[in-house]
Amino acid sequence: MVNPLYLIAVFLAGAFLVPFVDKADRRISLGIFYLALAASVGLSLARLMQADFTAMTESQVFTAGFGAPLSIALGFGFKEAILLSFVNIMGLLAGLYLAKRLARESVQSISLLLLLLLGANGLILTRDIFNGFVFLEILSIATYALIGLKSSKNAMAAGFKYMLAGGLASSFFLIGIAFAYRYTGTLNIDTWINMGVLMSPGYRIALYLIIMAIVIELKPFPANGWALDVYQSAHSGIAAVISTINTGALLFFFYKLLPLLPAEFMPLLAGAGLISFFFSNLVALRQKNAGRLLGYSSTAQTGLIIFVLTGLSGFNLSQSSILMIAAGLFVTNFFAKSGLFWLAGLIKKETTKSWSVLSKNSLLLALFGIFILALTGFPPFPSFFAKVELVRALAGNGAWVSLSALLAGSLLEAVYLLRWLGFAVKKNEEDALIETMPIPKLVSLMFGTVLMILVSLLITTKVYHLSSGMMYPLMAFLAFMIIDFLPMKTKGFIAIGLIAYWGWMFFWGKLLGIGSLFGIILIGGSLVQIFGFMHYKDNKAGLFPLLVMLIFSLGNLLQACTKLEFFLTWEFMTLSSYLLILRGKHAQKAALTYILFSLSGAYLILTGLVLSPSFYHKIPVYLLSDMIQMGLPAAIFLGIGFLIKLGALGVHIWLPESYTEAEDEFTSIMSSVLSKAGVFGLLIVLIMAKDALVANGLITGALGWLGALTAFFGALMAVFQEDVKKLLAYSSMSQLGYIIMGFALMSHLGWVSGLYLAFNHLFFKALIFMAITGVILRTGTRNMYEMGGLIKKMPISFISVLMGIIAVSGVPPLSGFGSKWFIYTSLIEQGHYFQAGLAFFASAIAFLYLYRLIHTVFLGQAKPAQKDVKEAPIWLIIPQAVFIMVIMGISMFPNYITKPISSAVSGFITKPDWLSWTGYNITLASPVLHGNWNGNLVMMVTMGVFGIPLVWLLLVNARVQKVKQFNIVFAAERPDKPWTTHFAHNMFAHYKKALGWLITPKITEFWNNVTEWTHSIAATLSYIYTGNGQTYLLHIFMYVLVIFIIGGVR
Amino acid sequence: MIKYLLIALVLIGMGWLFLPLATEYFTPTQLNNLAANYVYGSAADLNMPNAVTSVVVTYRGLDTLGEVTVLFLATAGVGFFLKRKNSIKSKRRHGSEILKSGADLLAPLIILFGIYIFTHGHLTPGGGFPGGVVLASAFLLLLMAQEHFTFSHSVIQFTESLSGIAYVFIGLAGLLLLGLNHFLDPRWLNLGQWGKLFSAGAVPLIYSFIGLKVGSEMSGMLDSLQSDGGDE
Amino acid sequence: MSFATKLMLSFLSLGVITIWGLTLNGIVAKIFARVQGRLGPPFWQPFIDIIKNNAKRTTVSHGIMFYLGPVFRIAGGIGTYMFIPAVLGSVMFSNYSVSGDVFLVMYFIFFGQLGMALGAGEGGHPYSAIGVARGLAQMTAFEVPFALSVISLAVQYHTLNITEIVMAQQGSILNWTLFTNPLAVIAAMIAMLGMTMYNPFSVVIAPQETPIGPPTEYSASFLGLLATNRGIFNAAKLVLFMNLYFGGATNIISMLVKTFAIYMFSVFVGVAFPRFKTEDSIRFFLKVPALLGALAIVVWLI
Amino acid sequence: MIILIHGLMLIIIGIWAMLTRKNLIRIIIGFAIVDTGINLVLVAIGYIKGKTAPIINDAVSTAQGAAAGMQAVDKVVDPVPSALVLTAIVIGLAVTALMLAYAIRMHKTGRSLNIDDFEEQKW
Amino acid sequence: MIETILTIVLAIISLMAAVYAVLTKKTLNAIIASGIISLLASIMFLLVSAPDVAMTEAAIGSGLTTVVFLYALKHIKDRRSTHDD
Repeated sequence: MVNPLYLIAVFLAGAFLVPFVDKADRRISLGIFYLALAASVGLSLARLMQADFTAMTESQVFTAGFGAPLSIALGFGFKEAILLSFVNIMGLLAGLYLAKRLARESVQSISLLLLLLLGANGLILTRDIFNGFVFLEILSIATYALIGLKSSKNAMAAGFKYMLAGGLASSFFLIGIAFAYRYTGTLNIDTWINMGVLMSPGYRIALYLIIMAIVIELKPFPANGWALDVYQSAHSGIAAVISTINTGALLFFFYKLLPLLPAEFMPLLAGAGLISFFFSNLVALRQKNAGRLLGYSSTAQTGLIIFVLTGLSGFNLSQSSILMIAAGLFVTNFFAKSGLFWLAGLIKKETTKSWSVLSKNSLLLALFGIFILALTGFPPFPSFFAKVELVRALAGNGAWVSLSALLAGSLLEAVYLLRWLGFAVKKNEEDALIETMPIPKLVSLMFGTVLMILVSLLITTKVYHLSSGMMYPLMAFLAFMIIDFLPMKTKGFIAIGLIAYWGWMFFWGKLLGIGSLFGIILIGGSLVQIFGFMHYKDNKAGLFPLLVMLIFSLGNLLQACTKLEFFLTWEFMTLSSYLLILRGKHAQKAALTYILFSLSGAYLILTGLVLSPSFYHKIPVYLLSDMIQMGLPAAIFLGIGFLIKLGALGVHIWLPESYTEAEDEFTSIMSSVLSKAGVFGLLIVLIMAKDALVANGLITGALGWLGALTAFFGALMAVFQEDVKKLLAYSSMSQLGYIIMGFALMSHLGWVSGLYLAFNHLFFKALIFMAITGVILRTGTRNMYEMGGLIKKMPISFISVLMGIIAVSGVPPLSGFGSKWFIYTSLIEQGHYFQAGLAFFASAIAFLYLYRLIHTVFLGQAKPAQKDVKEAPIWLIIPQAVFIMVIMGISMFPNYITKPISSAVSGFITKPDWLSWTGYNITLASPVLHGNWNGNLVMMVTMGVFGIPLVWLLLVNARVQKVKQFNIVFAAERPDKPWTTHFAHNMFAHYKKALGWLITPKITEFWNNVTEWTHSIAATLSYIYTGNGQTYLLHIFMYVLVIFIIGGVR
Repeated sequence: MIKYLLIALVLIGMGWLFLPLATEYFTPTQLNNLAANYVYGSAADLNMPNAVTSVVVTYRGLDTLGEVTVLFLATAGVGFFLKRKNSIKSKRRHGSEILKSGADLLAPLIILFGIYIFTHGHLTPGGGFPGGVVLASAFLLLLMAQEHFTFSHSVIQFTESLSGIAYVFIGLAGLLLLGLNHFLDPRWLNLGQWGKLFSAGAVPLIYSFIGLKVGSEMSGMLDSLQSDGGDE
Repeated sequence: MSFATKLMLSFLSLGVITIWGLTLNGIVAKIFARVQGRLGPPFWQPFIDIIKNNAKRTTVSHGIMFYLGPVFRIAGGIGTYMFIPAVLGSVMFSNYSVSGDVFLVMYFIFFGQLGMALGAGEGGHPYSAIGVARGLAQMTAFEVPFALSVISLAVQYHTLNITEIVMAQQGSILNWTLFTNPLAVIAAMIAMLGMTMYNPFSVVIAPQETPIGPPTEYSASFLGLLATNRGIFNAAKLVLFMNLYFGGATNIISMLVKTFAIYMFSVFVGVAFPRFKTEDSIRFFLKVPALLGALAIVVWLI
Repeated sequence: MIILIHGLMLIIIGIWAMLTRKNLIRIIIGFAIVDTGINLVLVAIGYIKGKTAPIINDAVSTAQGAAAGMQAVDKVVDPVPSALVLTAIVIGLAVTALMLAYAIRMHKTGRSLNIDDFEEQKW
Repeated sequence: MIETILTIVLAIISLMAAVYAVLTKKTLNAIIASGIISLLASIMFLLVSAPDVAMTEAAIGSGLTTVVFLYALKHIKDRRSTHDD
């Protein structure tokens, strides 16, 4: 066994030696410094490699040749070894980061850094409370001194405040130790633990003082003003050390002391941790200074870990799984936070907004993104798994208050972190390139990042045993990152080939029932649309990795067998789609809204998954769904989560914005494919909660009305849009409303209609979006009134849109009518007459926006600005052609799609006898409703009645004379300005007069108010941080006393 | 106003928090188990009359190592703050003639006394820390008395570094010579005769290095403090 | 029955309805003229117009969609008719109604309108777009009472199949929907006023009344097709209403009489009322008739 | 007992100074007083009435080793608090010195010793 | 008995010194008062049979700490006189 004392000796000898040899040359002292750091890393890793980790006591080392209570014992077990490896590696990286600074500073700084590490190492190793105090002091004093590395007034003030707080904490600690010794007669933690908890009030106060001292050192809200100042003004290298090494050592010490405490302390500490987590994140919302923001985030994370360590003890959870959760959170924060501090030091920008300089440096931007996403808790980073497990523990034990605080806090955290990411992505012309990039700093950053990713992957595969298939999205992402330098078309074909192969190998013929349907939608639908991206000449860096990751995760939704796999994949999907939206030129705000709603949805889904019965089987989720039935609460959580993804009314705010601002080709995928993931989820929930939902009825009723209202308001809002993408976005929302309506019926016909519409929506919406993408590409605008008369320039796009709108509106003979027919008949059949009425109204309104779409863009007067517009590139035409063919096909031969859907649905709800197919005729002969639809015959008749007049016209009208654009008579003159004669802007003004009152943005207002209120609460709360050191002291005292009184420790 | 009210409340609250500690107090009549073991072991195992020293240097030697480190840290910190580059010596006031000659006379005596204190730490009260401070006080005296007294930084640093390293190595010697659990075990040297200067194993050696280290650290700290912080 | 026979019979049926539709238009024009104190054209005037228009040799086109607009229009008219069984029990007049139910008809009505709107749109004349915008807006509104009324029928008759609806109304005049479900009929008839675009809901065609706009853009055989369609389309809608609300027809005579009567209803209302603004007509449709339609459903639920 | 209470009172007085004085040096003095108080408390805890210092006299110790230890156990006070206090005193000095160094630097950069003048970072 | 009385007297003096240190206007006096507190404390340590602690407290607590305080004060005074206003 590696003796931990070597670690101590290495640091000490290094620290003592350095000032001495420095007389000769600074290079020697730096050499010793790095040697010591490397040795410490080696020692801790060597310990980690040893396999003799057995019981706790057996990995203890004593000093002075005496046994435990007499001498000081050091524990160097598995936990210590891991933590020390991290801490010492971080020490090395921090030393590297500070290399330049240390070469310039006086020699003491080198010793100080070594001793800081000594303190941290000792604090982690020691099993003696007073020895812990000594190492704590070493750690703190070294930190205090190193804060002085930056000699600005603010850094000084911050350091002093830190000293006051730290000094106070050590005073509490010492008093506590004194009395604890008085009651127990020992200082050894293990002996002490074995003694059990004494019942004397004095003893409890002593324990309370000890634990509060550590808690204060861990910077809990609101007694942490001093810490924030330090994070804000200390040298970024030191701030990184404080937030990683110091916090890590203290947390571990805190963890060591926990067994000493009486059980009543636990909820107190847990509450304190959770409050710290939630409120730090809340106050951080309005923080503009990057360093301080990181400080808030740091304290929040620490609070959460405190909560995990203490709050879960009451539940039926093994100690190791609690530790695993804490470790997951810690490790992520450890690397990501240090990375962020280092980045801050590298780019030297104070406000978060000015981080837009990163947009010019893709490497740093990528690192920044990784850190932010890791902190937010996205897979594959350990914090993701930790949060999943945490939610599982909380929800599984009905700790609803804690759970909501946790999730709300996480959401707030996501707000400010991702907003920051948005700032960084935003291109700002004024920003200069970051020129000076010291190699050591960069090396630390890179190495830290690589390490974080490695650790993440290690945890993902070793601890959570995820099948390799589940990591395909990530692998695909990395693979495409590597080949990202290739030209677009090459990458595109590789992507198509890869996905096609993957689909063929893993999905074709292997999926059953609804799985195969969604396989076609999710994989097939996106496969075709990849062509659309290939028209770009420039090498759109980062696009394909994310796109491929998205498609793989969509496919994996169908492969997921366990709850964890499902949620992991779901988060991969959310993540990649968020980043893809963020690629849009002005998409920062929209992407933020998107990810916030998505995350809220994801949290609800997670909660719902926890509540639902476990599905640890080796069969994909969708197949299992019929075998397992979940209760209503789980179904409600899951349902709301998926409805957010669908953009149902009330939570639709993200939808128009992000659809509009995302890159045009991607909007097409979002609308046609990505939204179907939500459809898939919703359907799964309905299947799995079928029994409960059918028994209740109220919920599905409400769901149906929600769908109807979504359909209606979506359509109505689409009518009044000037922005073509926004119009289509609202149209998508409306269409999804119909799907919800169909599903809510909980009948065979209803689900068939929902699924059928899902299919149709994929084809026609992708078709329209692809065509419109071409239009936007060529015209350079999204405002419809700036276009006009494009039919002559872009005839193929026109045909696509024409086909599309006929299909969307439900006009026979195209397949859109089929979906309308299914919806209405299923609604009426189930007696939802008024929903059917509202749906009818909505689909009538659809004509308004569809006409507007095609008229203002393609018809009417052409604009001179678009005189030289060409047809869309072939790459955009290819998917359109495919989709047109598909639409024509399923319109002519609807059986090929309706029958499989029906048989898939009949796996869950038996097909009623009265629904039958004869030839291409679908007959409905239910006792309450008869009806039929023969798509094939309708097509034939329509072609006939269309063909005959056409032939006639061609015969009698042989010599038709083409006329120019302005050959019309308007107000008794020939117009010559297209914009006066193109009726486009505010086209439905009269409609607005009649029904505009319905779309006053009440919901948007509501969400704005929520945002505003949160921000003003944050502002009010932040006023406790007056900046005065004495006030902070007062806070600490009050914090200690208030918890004392609330907890009734006496 | 509210602030003062709060402060008053905090003070009362702290008193209230401490109250049980005082009221529950009773003077014990017997040593607890651990202390008894220490006192017994001091004589039986370590051959050391001063039980406090045996606790400080041997049983809880790691604490003391840490303590020395803390002091080193403080010195380094103070030096780091106050002796930035291009520090200029501030003018010191002349010490009076009496002080000068007194200092010249006393300083060696004081140093000798200091050495006595830390070498006899295992026998009598005192030890490395007071001894070191006494050494530093001689230095202080010289500093005050003589205008141009500059104690060589190299000497201070040399002593400081070397004694520190020596301390660590003595500790390691225990580890290497006696085994895994014997860091800072003084028994690798002969325990010697009861009550003699060279007894109790390496304890006098350790305490001497502690004394030297504390003395040089304190001197260094005083030196940094008296020098002007160096204006930028 | 062979495909060819059916085709022949459908052509015959179409011929009958075309002639009847054009005649009705002629009669109505005459009535309007008389009410307004004019002599008016003869009732065969539409026929003359059509022949004349088709005989013209020159015309202008603004582009392919402009060209196809009238084709869409008349295809919509013919198609609508083709999907409705005009006379119960008659093979000839059953057309291709097996293709679908009443929803198919309701949606196919849009086919022609949409195509026409697109064709007119390509003409580049702002008034066509304005007219379309108004027409569509008004359409969304009158569809609501109409749809509710049809749903009410579905509740009442348990079917969406037109033939079945007609059959359910046989036996006595009291079995007509007009008497069994008067609320639905009122709602639907008001909706029909909007559909036919006579007063008070004629603001849609207002842009066409000035001597510019689509009618002047379209000339010759285009106009001929449009005029033919006016006959067919009107008649088709009348037949639909007859089937749904007035007991249908068991023979061709009753079909002619009933459609004439229904047409006259809208004409007389049109003559008697002034014109609504678009937003007013929207509000109107969404208030009284929609409420009546809803009531019709509620009544049948109870 | 008296020393224990005295120590606790000193701690509270020190806290009072830390919370009310505006001058940095005075705050540090408050801190030093708290330290002294803690030391008193610690030593008081180790005291056993009527016992001597934990130094085994020559008188008892002529017999080597174990016997002397056995006898001494009943006669001396607890050496552990003393050992702890030794450490605490040194650490207290270290912290005080560093605080003072901070104060000096702050006075240099901020031209003030008033803690209220160092409130630039807040919220 | 005599020890108890002595302890009480010392304690009272020490508390008075502490209050004085808090309340006095002059920083120098406060420093000296705190030195006195330490000195009194070291006497008390002697009274409770802790000579090691007493020596250390006398040397470090009351001696060195006070010196360090005084140096710091001198620094600040120097600066005031040079830079001041």
